[in-house]
Amino acid sequence: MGKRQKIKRKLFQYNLIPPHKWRPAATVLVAAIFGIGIYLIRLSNATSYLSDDPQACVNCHIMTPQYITWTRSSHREVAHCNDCHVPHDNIANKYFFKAKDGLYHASIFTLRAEPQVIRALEPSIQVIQSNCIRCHESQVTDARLAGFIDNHVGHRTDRICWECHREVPHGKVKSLSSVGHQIEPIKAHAPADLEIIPKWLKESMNTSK
Amino acid sequence: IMDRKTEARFAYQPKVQIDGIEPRDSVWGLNYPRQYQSYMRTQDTTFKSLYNTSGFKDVLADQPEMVILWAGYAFSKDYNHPRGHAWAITDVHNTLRIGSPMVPGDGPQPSTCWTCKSTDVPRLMSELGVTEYYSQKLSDMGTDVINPIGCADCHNPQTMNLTITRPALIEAFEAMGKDINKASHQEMRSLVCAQCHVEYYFDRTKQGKEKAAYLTFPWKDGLSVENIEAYFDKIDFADWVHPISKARMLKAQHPDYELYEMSVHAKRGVSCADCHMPYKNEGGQKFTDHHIGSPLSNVENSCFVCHREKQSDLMTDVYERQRKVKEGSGKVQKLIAMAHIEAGKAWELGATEYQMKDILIGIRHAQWRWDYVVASHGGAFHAPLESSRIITSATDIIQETRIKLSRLLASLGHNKPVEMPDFSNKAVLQAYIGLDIPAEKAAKSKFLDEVVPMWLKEGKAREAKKEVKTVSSR
Amino acid sequence: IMDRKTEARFAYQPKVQIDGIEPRDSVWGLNYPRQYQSYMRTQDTTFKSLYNTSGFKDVLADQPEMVILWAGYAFSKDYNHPRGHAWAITDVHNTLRIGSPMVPGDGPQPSTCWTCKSTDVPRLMSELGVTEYYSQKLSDMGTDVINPIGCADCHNPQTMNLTITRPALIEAFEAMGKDINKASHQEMRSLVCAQCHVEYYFDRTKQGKEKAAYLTFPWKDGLSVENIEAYFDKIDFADWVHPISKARMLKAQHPDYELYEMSVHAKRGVSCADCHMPYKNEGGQKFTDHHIGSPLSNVENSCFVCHREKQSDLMTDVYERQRKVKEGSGKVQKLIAMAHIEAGKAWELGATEYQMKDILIGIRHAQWRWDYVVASHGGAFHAPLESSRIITSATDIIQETRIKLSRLLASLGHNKPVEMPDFSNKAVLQAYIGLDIPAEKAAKSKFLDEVVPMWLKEGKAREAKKEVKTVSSR
Ligand code: HEC
Ligand code: HEC
Ligand code: HEC
Ligand code: HEC
Ligand code: HEC
Ligand code: HEC
Ligand code: HEC
Ligand code: HEC
Ligand code: HEC
Ligand code: HEC
Ligand code: HEC
Ligand code: HEC
Ligand code: HEC
Ligand code: HEC
Ligand SMILES: [Ca+2]
Ligand SMILES: [Ca+2]
Repeated sequence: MGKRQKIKRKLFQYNLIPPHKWRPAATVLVAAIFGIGIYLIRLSNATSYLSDDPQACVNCHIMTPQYITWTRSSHREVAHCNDCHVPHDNIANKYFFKAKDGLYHASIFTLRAEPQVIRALEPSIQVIQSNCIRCHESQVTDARLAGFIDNHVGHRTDRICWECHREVPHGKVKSLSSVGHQIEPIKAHAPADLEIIPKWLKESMNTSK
Repeated sequence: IMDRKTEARFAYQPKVQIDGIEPRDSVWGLNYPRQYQSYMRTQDTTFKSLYNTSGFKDVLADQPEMVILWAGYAFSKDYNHPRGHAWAITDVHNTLRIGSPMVPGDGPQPSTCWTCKSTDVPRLMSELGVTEYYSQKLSDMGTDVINPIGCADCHNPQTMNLTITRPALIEAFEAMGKDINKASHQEMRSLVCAQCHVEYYFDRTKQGKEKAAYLTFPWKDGLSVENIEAYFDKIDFADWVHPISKARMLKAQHPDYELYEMSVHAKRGVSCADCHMPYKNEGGQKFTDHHIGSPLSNVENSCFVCHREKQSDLMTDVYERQRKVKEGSGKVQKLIAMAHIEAGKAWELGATEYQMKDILIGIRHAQWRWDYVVASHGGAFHAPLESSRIITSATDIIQETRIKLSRLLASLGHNKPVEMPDFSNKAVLQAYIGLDIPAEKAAKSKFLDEVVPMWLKEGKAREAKKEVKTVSSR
Repeated sequence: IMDRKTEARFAYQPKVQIDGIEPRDSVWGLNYPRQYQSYMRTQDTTFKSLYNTSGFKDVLADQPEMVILWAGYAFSKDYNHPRGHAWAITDVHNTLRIGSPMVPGDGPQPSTCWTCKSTDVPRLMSELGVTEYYSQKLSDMGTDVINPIGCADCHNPQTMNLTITRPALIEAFEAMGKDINKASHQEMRSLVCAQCHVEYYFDRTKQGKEKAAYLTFPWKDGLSVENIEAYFDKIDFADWVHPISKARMLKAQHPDYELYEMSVHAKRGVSCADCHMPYKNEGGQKFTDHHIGSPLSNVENSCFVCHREKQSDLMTDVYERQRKVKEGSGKVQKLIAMAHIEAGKAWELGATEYQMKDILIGIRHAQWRWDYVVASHGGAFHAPLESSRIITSATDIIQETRIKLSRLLASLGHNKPVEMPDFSNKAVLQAYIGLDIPAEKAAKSKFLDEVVPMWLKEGKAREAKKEVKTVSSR
């Protein structure tokens, strides 16, 4: 796909390609960074960020509360993290926002500088809000549905959706300690040979006793 | 980063280390007190909804004609609404269906009966081997099976992942050409239940395993009621032969998973745990509520996740569907009971095997279909339309059969309704089919006084020897 | 500000002023071109779904046993799937059910038949008075009724508000002790349809109005199939007496609204228009799509408003429900046909009125219930569980009746299955019940060639005299 092109274009756009005379040094540096980078990438499963798999986000345990509240929510079958947290107006913007956001999260996380209570920040609030509307546009603007909900038209415009819909999708209580144990096998942490059937049973069935 | 990963996996502080297969929930509970405490609430038998209850309602007293349907089979002695998982062992001890085996090896039921009742089962299977486990008597394992359904049935003790501990489900997937290891986590949230809440039969013809009552789910040709009926017809299986009608009968046991799979909730990806084990908030902690029971005791946590209707509307949604299905199933069960007695009359008047052939197949199929719907206590809500469709077909089959019967009876000189016993009294009907319930109850009482306490005592003594390793606090 | 408000109310520029009752859509269309153009698309007959179609499928050819069910009643001659509203008049002209009335006053059907077919009806009712309108022959109004269902049936011409133009619905509400003026706008979005898509009968006993075939909806005691059955039993009403079985029969006509009211969609406040008239976007303008037809031709606009499933999943949702209901209704209609013929045999062999009494009631009730489900072409999806429940009860009743019949037949010396005609051929069955379809078709062809063109010509000439006032542009 044009993903690589897009990155290149971005790099140019922000003058990130070094001038000629610095190139040898830069190459070494870049190579070194690349090496460590690849290691880090593998370790942290960064490749998964390019996907829409919600498991990508749970690579950070810090996201666990959000992940498991989402898996217990009505949006589980219909909206993945990126459907809400990444802009969907155009593809370039989507990956740009993702890169920016991801880098920011990653740094904070590695530096252990995350706040005790994570909250959606202003730019991401806007992204989420516009995503709610993106999916629910027909519902919230449809005159025919106004009949169901008193004043929805008025109310939906002067504030953010989850001021009312507080349980969508993470619920009200969202600290790490609030959600206990996450037992869904997260691909990043699960052993490669993870199996649903316990070893003793497999053996017993194989020996067909 | 490495550091934080470990941190993620052990955000909690384990108190004990769980080795091998640990049947005792109380041990797991030391590590997971919230789940344990909520699971213990399955002891609570007070909840009542319109049709179901945790209170162990006597189904035969409620709908006595079932006694006729199951004449010659243990279900005619005793059949109750289920109650919470905590009662699984007690209820096996108590039921007249297992008789009163005073010594090991006694009694009508095989060891296989324990399969869905206890965390001791995986332990025993791993110790004895699966086939050997299936090859004994229920009474042989009295001291071995003492812990009701619990953590070890659904969880991997190391990772707490959901796991399948019952071979029958794995084999049923294999028979369908599927690999259960490929199940998603969301599917697992139903499949752990499908270990037990499914139709089954005992295969006594498995090659090289002829001594075993090998627990088998008849799913090879598909999960629909017609598929399974055809499967049983093909292998000419019968659970028993009905003493009155002489029909070769099938018993359907709780096909909860199979019927549920036909529903719109299943099609939309909803799992059993979504409704029966919703998320719960306690002291700011969220966890899976392990108090498995009727979701109607807990509409706010269960249905409200997806539905924003009034609680009373959701309750009546359930009740309406149940009422509409039960209207038909309640009717057809009386018709099938009549057919058995009419068939009995035909034999009495000298009907031939040849004349009875189609009639007996009709009785077999109609009762199978009726039972499929009724034995699934949740089915009338889980899959109302599929349930109703099955009941329509059962009604058609049994009435077609009764038309044949009335022609046959007329040709044998009996051209009028056959006299029926009083369908409204369980005791009368049990006497009618030749059961001596007072005698069975007396024996049971002796068994419960003398044998069961000994089983439990010996079992506990055996367990006390197994040490529990505590984890030193970091 | 005032200015802008007016602007808001008249964002469109009315081109003509609509006075009184204007039956011609083309006139309304000058003011509301989008709604008009989409409504004109109800002429399109190309859409086909799995069971339904806009293509006017011949139901009797498809399921010939219905010919037996309706023997002695006009439906045995001709019965089709509906098509778009634009065809309402044409289809009345074409159907064998109205015969071929060559002169005014001829033919079997009353003027009441027109009630649900034309915008000329409110006009005629206001001119003649309601009772007088109901008191003529269909053929008396041939030149008067020429515009199919249209704007004037549902809209107030001044405000464009939804309105009820048919007295039967208003009277039915009164009979139930309700006031239709209290209906919410959302309810109106179904009630405009309930003017026509409902079960009805012609009351010829209305005090002081004995000459009228007074259109009545039998809702007084409730909308359920049992309520209406009890209502008809109480007033001892019969649409006709079946010539073979001699049962006093009921005909159920399209109880779309009644069945729909039993559904989960209705309980959640969804209206007919939500699915059958979804919003549509054209050139940045949103408007109600007036191309009323199967929502399956338009899943994106209709179901997607509330459901975010794949289109194919929503289609199979509909088809699965229809299949499950039709499995039972398809079966039971054959059984009822057999019962008619078996009853005929019993009469032939000398059965007495007394012996036949319960049997005839059984046939009446079973066929009524079956028809209630089948005549509602949308019912199998609208209210699948209620439909299935009704089919179960019809199956039970008819089979119970056939058991009685087989005993009776045996007592009359006929103890074996009764010979049946070939149920797979419409023409054969129509001959079997004594219809001369070729003759009827020949007469119809003459009627369509000679009478109908004259009706339409005269009607158009009459209309041409009515002037259309244009509104001067501001
Ligand atoms: C349906 C839309 C939606 C989906 C899907 C969704 N989120 Fe959110 N997310 C929100 C909203 C709304 C907020 C803001 C909540 C608030 O401020 O109370 C939020 C907030 C957050 C926050 C900030 C902390 C907090 O709880 O306020 C994190 C972290 C987060 N989401 C992660 C995720 C992850 C990881 C996933 C996928 C597993 C996900 N989200 C899926 C809508 C969504
Ligand atoms: C490398 C670890 C890591 C990963 C992976 C990660 N996050 Fe975060 N995320 C964090 C940290 C740390 C914070 C807290 C930042 C703060 O509030 O200062 C955070 C905060 C957030 C917030 C709230 C702050 C804001 O930007 O509004 C949202 C929303 C969020 N993450 C969504 C996601 C989504 C969606 C994904 C997956 C695509 C994801 N995160 C993956 C570490 C991570
Ligand atoms: C002032 C409070 C408020 C705000 C702001 C608000 N809503 Fe709502 N919304 C409601 C209420 C109240 C309901 C009806 C109750 C319900 O069904 O949960 C509702 C219902 C809905 C529904 C239908 C829910 C269902 O159960 O079918 C959707 C979808 C929805 N809102 C989306 C949105 C979106 C998207 C936004 C932001 C643009 C928004 N709402 C803003 C109060 C609000
Ligand atoms: C190891 C077997 C087994 C497993 C696994 C199992 N069940 Fe059960 N379940 C039973 C038995 C046996 C009973 C009846 C106990 C009794 O009545 O003594 C029962 C009873 C129930 C009841 C009735 C409770 C009441 O109060 O009326 C519900 C509901 C139920 N189970 C749901 C589930 C769900 C949901 C799952 C999966 C999350 C599940 N079960 C897993 C065997 C099992
Ligand atoms: C495949 C799993 C499975 C097997 C094998 C099984 N059961 Fe059960 N049993 C269940 C489930 C699930 C329930 C809950 C039933 C319900 O919802 O009606 C149950 C309920 C019961 C109950 C309590 C309800 C009642 O009817 O009183 C008893 C007692 C019982 N079983 C005895 C037995 C006996 C005896 C056998 C052997 C013949 C047996 N079970 C074999 C799964 C099983
Ligand atoms: C009938 C099956 C079943 C039994 C028995 C069972 N669990 Fe669970 N357990 C589940 C399911 C299903 C989940 C939800 C998994 C998910 O959503 O990821 C779960 C989740 C959990 C979790 C993860 C945290 C949470 O709350 O979601 C813990 C810890 C746990 N159970 C402990 C226990 C303990 C301790 C016992 C015994 C007292 C037990 N379980 C008995 C099925 C069971
Ligand atoms: C995890 C989500 C989820 C949960 C929990 C849930 N439902 Fe549903 N329910 C759905 C979906 C999805 C549909 C299908 C309708 C649709 O496609 O919008 C549905 C459909 C229904 C219907 C209409 C289907 C029918 O048979 O007529 C009823 C009634 C219903 N639910 C009641 C309940 C009740 C009662 C509960 C709690 C015991 C419940 N639901 C729990 C998601 C859920
Ligand atoms: C959409 C919600 C929902 C889902 C999903 C669901 N159930 Fe149920 N279940 C119910 C409701 C509601 C009842 C009826 C409870 C009542 O009548 O009190 C019920 C009843 C039952 C009962 C009978 C309980 C009793 O007391 O007799 C059993 C057993 C059961 N369900 C097991 C299951 C199993 C196993 C699955 C998955 C295969 C499942 N359920 C999936 C909502 C659900
Ligand atoms: C004045 C009476 C009348 C009203 C009002 C009316 N209908 Fe009809 N409808 C009919 C008749 C008559 C037909 C059959 C026409 C034919 O087949 O010739 C029909 C046909 C239909 C069809 C079948 C179309 C096809 O292509 O197969 C649908 C769907 C339908 N109507 C829905 C509705 C809905 C929805 C409403 C309300 C918004 C409504 N109708 C209002 C009388 C009416
Ligand atoms: C209460 C309203 C109403 C009355 C009165 C009524 N119809 Fe209809 N008619 C309808 C509706 C609605 C349809 C669409 C039927 C469907 O969905 O099957 C229809 C369809 C038809 C059709 C087209 C379908 C077919 O069967 O060929 C004809 C022709 C027809 N009606 C003739 C008549 C005749 C003749 C009478 C008088 C005996 C009559 N109608 C009385 C409402 C009515
Ligand atoms: C079978 C009933 C029916 C017929 C016939 C009908 N309409 Fe409508 N009409 C409706 C309904 C229902 C609505 C939606 C009302 C709402 O949602 O507020 C509507 C809405 C409208 C609106 C309001 C704007 C909009 O698009 O929602 C206009 C204008 C309109 N119709 C014009 C017409 C014209 C012109 C005709 C004739 C060509 C016509 N209608 C025929 C039922 C009908
Ligand atoms: C205006 C909203 C709306 C529209 C339009 C709508 N639905 Fe629904 N549908 C619902 C609601 C609400 C439920 C009930 C489930 C619930 O409570 O969440 C439901 C339930 C269902 C169910 C489950 C009920 C059952 O019988 O099993 C199916 C299937 C379904 N809808 C299909 C459709 C299809 C197909 C269409 C289009 C032809 C459609 N719906 C149009 C709102 C709607
Ligand atoms: C990717 C699309 C998507 C996004 C983004 C999204 N939703 Fe939804 N939402 C859905 C779908 C699909 C449903 C289920 C509706 C149905 O069953 O028809 C739903 C259901 C809902 C409901 C009703 C069910 C409930 O849980 O109460 C509400 C309210 C709602 N959404 C609000 C929001 C809000 C607020 C946001 C933003 C934070 C949001 N949605 C973002 C697709 C989305
Ligand atoms: C939830 C969506 C929904 C609602 C609400 C709804 N319908 Fe339907 N209707 C359907 C679907 C889907 C079909 C099946 C179409 C098919 O099979 O092609 C249908 C079929 C029909 C048909 C038969 C069309 C044909 O071609 O034979 C008629 C007539 C009809 N509906 C009238 C109504 C009336 C009147 C109402 C209100 C009382 C109503 N519908 C409400 C979805 C709906
Ligand atoms: Ca069985
Ligand atoms: Ca009628």
